[in-house]
Amino acid sequence: MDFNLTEDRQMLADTLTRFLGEKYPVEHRIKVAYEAPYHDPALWDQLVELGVLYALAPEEAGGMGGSGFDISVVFEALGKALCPEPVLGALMSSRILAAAGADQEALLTGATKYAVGITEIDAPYELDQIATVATAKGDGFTLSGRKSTVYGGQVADVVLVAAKHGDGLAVFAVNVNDVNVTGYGMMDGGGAAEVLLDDTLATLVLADAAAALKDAVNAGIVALCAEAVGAMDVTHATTVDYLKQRKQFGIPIGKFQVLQHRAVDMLTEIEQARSITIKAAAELGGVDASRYASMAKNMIGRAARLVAEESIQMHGGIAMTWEYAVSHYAKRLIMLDAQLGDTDYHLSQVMKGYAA
Amino acid sequence: MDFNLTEDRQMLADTLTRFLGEKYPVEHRIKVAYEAPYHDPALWDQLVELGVLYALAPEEAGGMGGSGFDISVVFEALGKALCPEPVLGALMSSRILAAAGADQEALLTGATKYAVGITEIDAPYELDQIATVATAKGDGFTLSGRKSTVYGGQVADVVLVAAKHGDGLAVFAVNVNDVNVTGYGMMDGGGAAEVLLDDTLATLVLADAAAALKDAVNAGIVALCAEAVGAMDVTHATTVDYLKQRKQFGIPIGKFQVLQHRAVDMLTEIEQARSITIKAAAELGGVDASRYASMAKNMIGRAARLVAEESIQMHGGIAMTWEYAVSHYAKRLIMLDAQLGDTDYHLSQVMKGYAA
Amino acid sequence: MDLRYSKEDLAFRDEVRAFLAEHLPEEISSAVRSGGELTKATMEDWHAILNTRGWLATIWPKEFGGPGWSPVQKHIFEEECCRAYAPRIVPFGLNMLGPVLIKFGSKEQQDHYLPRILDGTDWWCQGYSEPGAGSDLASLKTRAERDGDEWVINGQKTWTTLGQHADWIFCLCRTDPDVKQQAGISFILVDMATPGIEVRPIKLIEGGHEVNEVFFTDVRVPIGNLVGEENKGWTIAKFLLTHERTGIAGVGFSMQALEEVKAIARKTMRGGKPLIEDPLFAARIAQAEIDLEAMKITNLRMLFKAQEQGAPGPETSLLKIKGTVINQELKDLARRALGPAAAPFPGHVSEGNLMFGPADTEHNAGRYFNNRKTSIFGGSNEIQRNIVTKTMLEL
Amino acid sequence: MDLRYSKEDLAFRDEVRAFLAEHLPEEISSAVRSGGELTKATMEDWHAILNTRGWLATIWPKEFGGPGWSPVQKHIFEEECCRAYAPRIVPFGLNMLGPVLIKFGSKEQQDHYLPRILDGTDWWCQGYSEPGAGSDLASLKTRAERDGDEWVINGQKTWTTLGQHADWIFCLCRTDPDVKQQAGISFILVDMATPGIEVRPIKLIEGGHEVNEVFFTDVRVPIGNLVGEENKGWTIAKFLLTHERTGIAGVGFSMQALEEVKAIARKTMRGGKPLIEDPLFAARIAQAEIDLEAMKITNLRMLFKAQEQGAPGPETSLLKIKGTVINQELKDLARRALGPAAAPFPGHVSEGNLMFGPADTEHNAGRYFNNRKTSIFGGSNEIQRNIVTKTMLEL
Repeated sequence: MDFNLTEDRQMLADTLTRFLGEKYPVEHRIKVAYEAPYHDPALWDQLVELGVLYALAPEEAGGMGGSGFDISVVFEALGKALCPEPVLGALMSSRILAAAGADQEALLTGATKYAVGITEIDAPYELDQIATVATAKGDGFTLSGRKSTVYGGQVADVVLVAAKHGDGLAVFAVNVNDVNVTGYGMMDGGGAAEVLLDDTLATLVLADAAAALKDAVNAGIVALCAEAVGAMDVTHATTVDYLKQRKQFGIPIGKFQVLQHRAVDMLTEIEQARSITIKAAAELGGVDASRYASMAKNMIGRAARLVAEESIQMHGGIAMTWEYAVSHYAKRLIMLDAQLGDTDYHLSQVMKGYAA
Repeated sequence: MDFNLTEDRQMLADTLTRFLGEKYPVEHRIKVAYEAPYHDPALWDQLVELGVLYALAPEEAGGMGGSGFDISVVFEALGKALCPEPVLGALMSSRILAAAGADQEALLTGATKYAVGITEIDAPYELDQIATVATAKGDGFTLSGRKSTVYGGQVADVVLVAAKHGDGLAVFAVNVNDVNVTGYGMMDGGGAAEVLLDDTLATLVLADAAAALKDAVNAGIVALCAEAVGAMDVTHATTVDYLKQRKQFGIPIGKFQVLQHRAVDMLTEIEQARSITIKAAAELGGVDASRYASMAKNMIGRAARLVAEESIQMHGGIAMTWEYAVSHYAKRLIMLDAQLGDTDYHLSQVMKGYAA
Repeated sequence: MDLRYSKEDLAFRDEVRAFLAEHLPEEISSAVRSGGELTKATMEDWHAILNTRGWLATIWPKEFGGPGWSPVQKHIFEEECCRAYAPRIVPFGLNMLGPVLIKFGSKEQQDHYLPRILDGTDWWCQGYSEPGAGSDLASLKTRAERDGDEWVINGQKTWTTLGQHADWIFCLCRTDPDVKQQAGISFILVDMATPGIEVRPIKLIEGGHEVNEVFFTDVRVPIGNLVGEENKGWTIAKFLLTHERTGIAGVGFSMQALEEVKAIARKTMRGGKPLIEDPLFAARIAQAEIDLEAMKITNLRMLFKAQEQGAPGPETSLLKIKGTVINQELKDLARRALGPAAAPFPGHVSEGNLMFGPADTEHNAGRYFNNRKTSIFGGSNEIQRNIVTKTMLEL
Repeated sequence: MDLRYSKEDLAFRDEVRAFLAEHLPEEISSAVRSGGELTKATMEDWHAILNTRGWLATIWPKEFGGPGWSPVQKHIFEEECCRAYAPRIVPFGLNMLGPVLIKFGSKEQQDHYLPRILDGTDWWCQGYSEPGAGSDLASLKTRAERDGDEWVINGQKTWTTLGQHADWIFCLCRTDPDVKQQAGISFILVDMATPGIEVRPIKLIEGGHEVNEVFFTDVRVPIGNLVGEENKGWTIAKFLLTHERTGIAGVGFSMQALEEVKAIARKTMRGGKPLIEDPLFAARIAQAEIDLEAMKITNLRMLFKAQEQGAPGPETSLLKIKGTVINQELKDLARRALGPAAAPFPGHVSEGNLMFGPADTEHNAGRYFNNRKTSIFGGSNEIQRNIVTKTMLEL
């Protein structure tokens, strides 16, 4: 048993945190996250240069990491800085490409930006409800359907699309030049796209892709949970700091016992969220990966809502303003619940085992 | 719109509260509620003399009340005093007898004690799962099955039993001398009985009794909710009083803001519980009676748990003791959730309307 | 005990309902329904429609142009307006300054300002909060110094709602810096066109512009703009804080929100079925609906008490606390029901370019975030709990 | 980062598991499983079995008869004991007084008392709390006055767990009434057979007898029964409060409780189906299970930190707070799952007279009520939050 990071991972965490702290102050984040292209292309290049994408892929796929803990280290640092760069799509694509045994050098070097198209408006979280369908055409395939909130899709070069293929699911690569892509910014910053597939030409990446998709989703969940933990840490620290500085009726509001206890309860939930994220990271790739990913995403959903809402409330008006960083942390914490399965969806997944 | 009680009801409330306050101090309650026969026969007689049972029955059945507000006035007073007398069984029986057009003088005069046998161990809350079955035999009927937690059954003369009869439900009267009745005391004081029916002779009271049973249950729910409101009022007041008196670190613990705010939150939920109980009482007998009864029982279940648990916690050790009245109020508040449908059951009933 | 409206009240309800059906323009109610920000023109148009009917200054006495309604009638009017998705009446002139002038203003002030509020000549805003003085008004710092026939005002106000539209602002200013706390504060009316006033927008969490900072640099207003006595502004502030809190539970708005949640949950698919058939989500709705049904009665109970006793009691703090919690929960459910469809920034994706979920839900996430304010402003829920602690629990 | 036990730890776990399988008598584990009160004999028998193996004084150093385990080994041992439904070790002699004597006691005291704790000669209880001094030990009033070679003790202790079985009690007494607060308190050992001691049972909410009041009237004990320095008892009290808190999250007991909830929910019928198939109830279980899974890791993280740093930090307060909340929630679920079947008073209805639900659940409601104590004693959750506020948030 050892809860210390390996030296390599600790170094990655430190480097990334320092880098983002220096190059990416929150004012800059707020600026770039809400204006097209909804991220900072220069920063993206620098993150790639730092080796962030290599850290997310295993050696056999050309990377230098790829375990649950590699993922959580990277995303916790991204979460602390509220970074809207399209790393999630790269991570999930990388895992699918690895499962397919496909070359991913273009992804890892940042030469090609990948996004994943899984979510549909009527199947926001459930792989088995995907309606997008693949049809064989000549040597290749065409896809029809609609993929929603493709994160990073507003700047992607290639979208890996999950579609029905025969009795199962397969993954196809779609070049954004061949398809109707509408990019947009999001409530919590960063960008996504609607991808309208209408007999769109596509290349088969992986047939029988259900397991690989589930693994990519689980990896994405570990990433989102770690991102949330990083964002919650900053939000909580900022709130406690504010409690020390802000005075009301002549004394720092941090002297009010009600706010103290609520700050403690937030801390408790953050530590619990950190724990279950560690567990999900440890189990990623194993037989219980989905179970623990569901547990983690459920707990993160609850903790993140508590932290977001309580931080705003305990700040009073100031955290309701665009200028104050906490408002953006709060938005991210709330909105990530709807990525890759929300609180209730994942609770239901955990419950499924009980009836047996 | 008028939220004042009528003069008659106000008088009944005052009389009953004064009577119970004088004749039935909490020490006495604790004594009689946990020792066979798990109530105070002398007190029962006095309650009957005061006209409590008449207040629960409408004029056409020989009573002098019987509306939702009559019921809530009586049970709120009983709840304040934590009274374990078997009034609930009398109320529900009275409504069934009234629906059957049967004479109920013996019930109203207290000459015969009635209890209702609806609950079964595998059908604790759902009328449509009742397994007890009636078989015609000669001019009469026999019943087979098992009725559980028949409240007041430990001292009843007659049990009105709900049983399957043909395609529907019917109610039969069973004389306790004809049947295996095991009485016992309950965790929260008061008594109940297991009633084992094994080809037991029974008299048909009402065929096609589903509607009458539902009405009796709804009336019982109004009663339980009002009882809980009365008990919550006392529990909250006792707790606030304790906060004023008990000192820690040299100051009254009521000066700690955390306890203040929690006491306010309890008060808020109690007022909400009172409101929904008023609504359920107003709707009793009408087309929406079941809907509002379910709403009330759900909210009472949540509020009562909060009040019970917070009162114990805010008292510290003292409310964990048998000697201190709050422990008994807390037990009653918790245990009444399992009477006539618990929090989740009634939430589900409210949800049923949504799918349509 | 009788929860029903009287025959007269029912007749009044029908009258209001008929009026709204006939006179509330469809473009106004759809703007309200969509949940975006209303334009100044929309709000003014609606005020004018109500004013024509004599129903604009709902809480003013008849002799000043109010309809002379009982608390129950006011409640019914608000309920029906919510039901019809009418805009809220902008409260600063009508529900705040109006009653203040009626109680504390001079005859000249009443004669001059009240008609201009009614006919929409003057749009008022409120100058109470300051940076560093939120729930704690007594510590406010904006100074008004007397210089001959004028007040010279210096300082800063914040959270000035709809100040960007305002012609006038009523301010609490410190007129005697040497006395403590609440003493030494005066209530002064200021024309926003006076030199030295600068209004800066505050962008809110969801990107909207509804509040502002207002800066005062040597702003000179006539002595006669003082309302009530000099240094007695606190009396007016207190009057306003306890006045007219019957609508504070926001029941009508929560009923709108509940209706919306159900509508979204019927349209949204999860696991191949409408979300409303998902037991976990349905349970969340049901719990909120039960809380709201209870709140309806709690609200009526307080209203009845106010009507009987002539003034609302400290129980209104309970309405504020629970009312905002219920409303915020419902806004959370709407956002939660939409799932990823709530993600786009409002205006980015709409029926015009790409159909993305129900188009009338584009403001949903924004409204969830914006509504977090309701438990903060007007005395935060923490302040309300402090009030109940002192007044009702006597701790 | 590695969440797995080392090979050595796994081997140790297997050893413990095998020992329990062989030596934990079935009648003892069923008594634990049933949830009723254990008899003194049962607890003593189990202590003796562990002592034979050298596993009784799990936190004593080897030289005093402890097994010399690492924090992880102690954790594994506790985990396995819970898994096997072994009784908890009665902590007063073994986990409280033992470490105190080892750190603060004289050689004579160690030589005399420690072996008697191990072999069960002396059953100890704790004399800390007093009426009026619960979480606030500094205000305690029980006086010990020196009279020649004796202490003369007068006062009252309360919440003395299992005091009805005790041969000895260790007490905090005020030995200098003139100094403030924590100063002037001493730690004194008292033979319960001394004249002037009276033990009165306190009946608890569910009807059980596990705590007592202990009254001292001119109780005379030898001067040599003082542990450590006179007037420095507070140092010992603090040592005990922060010592050995690794098991404080109660994870093993919550795992038992979770297993029980699931078992009940599989047996209980609702709407014609097992309760565990009811989505609302299953959701309640799932949420508690997730919290517990997280708590397992939080617990291990704190354990790892304690092992690395040699002492548990203030984070253990978080374990206490959340650990008790989870455990209490699970006890609530068990009672809730039983529904009306939880109503009878324990002992009133059992398989002997009438089958009433699963017979092994008769203590369920009682345990729910009894367990409310866990968030009150040992420093209430409110006190724990105050501690975290000061130490971790520095507010």
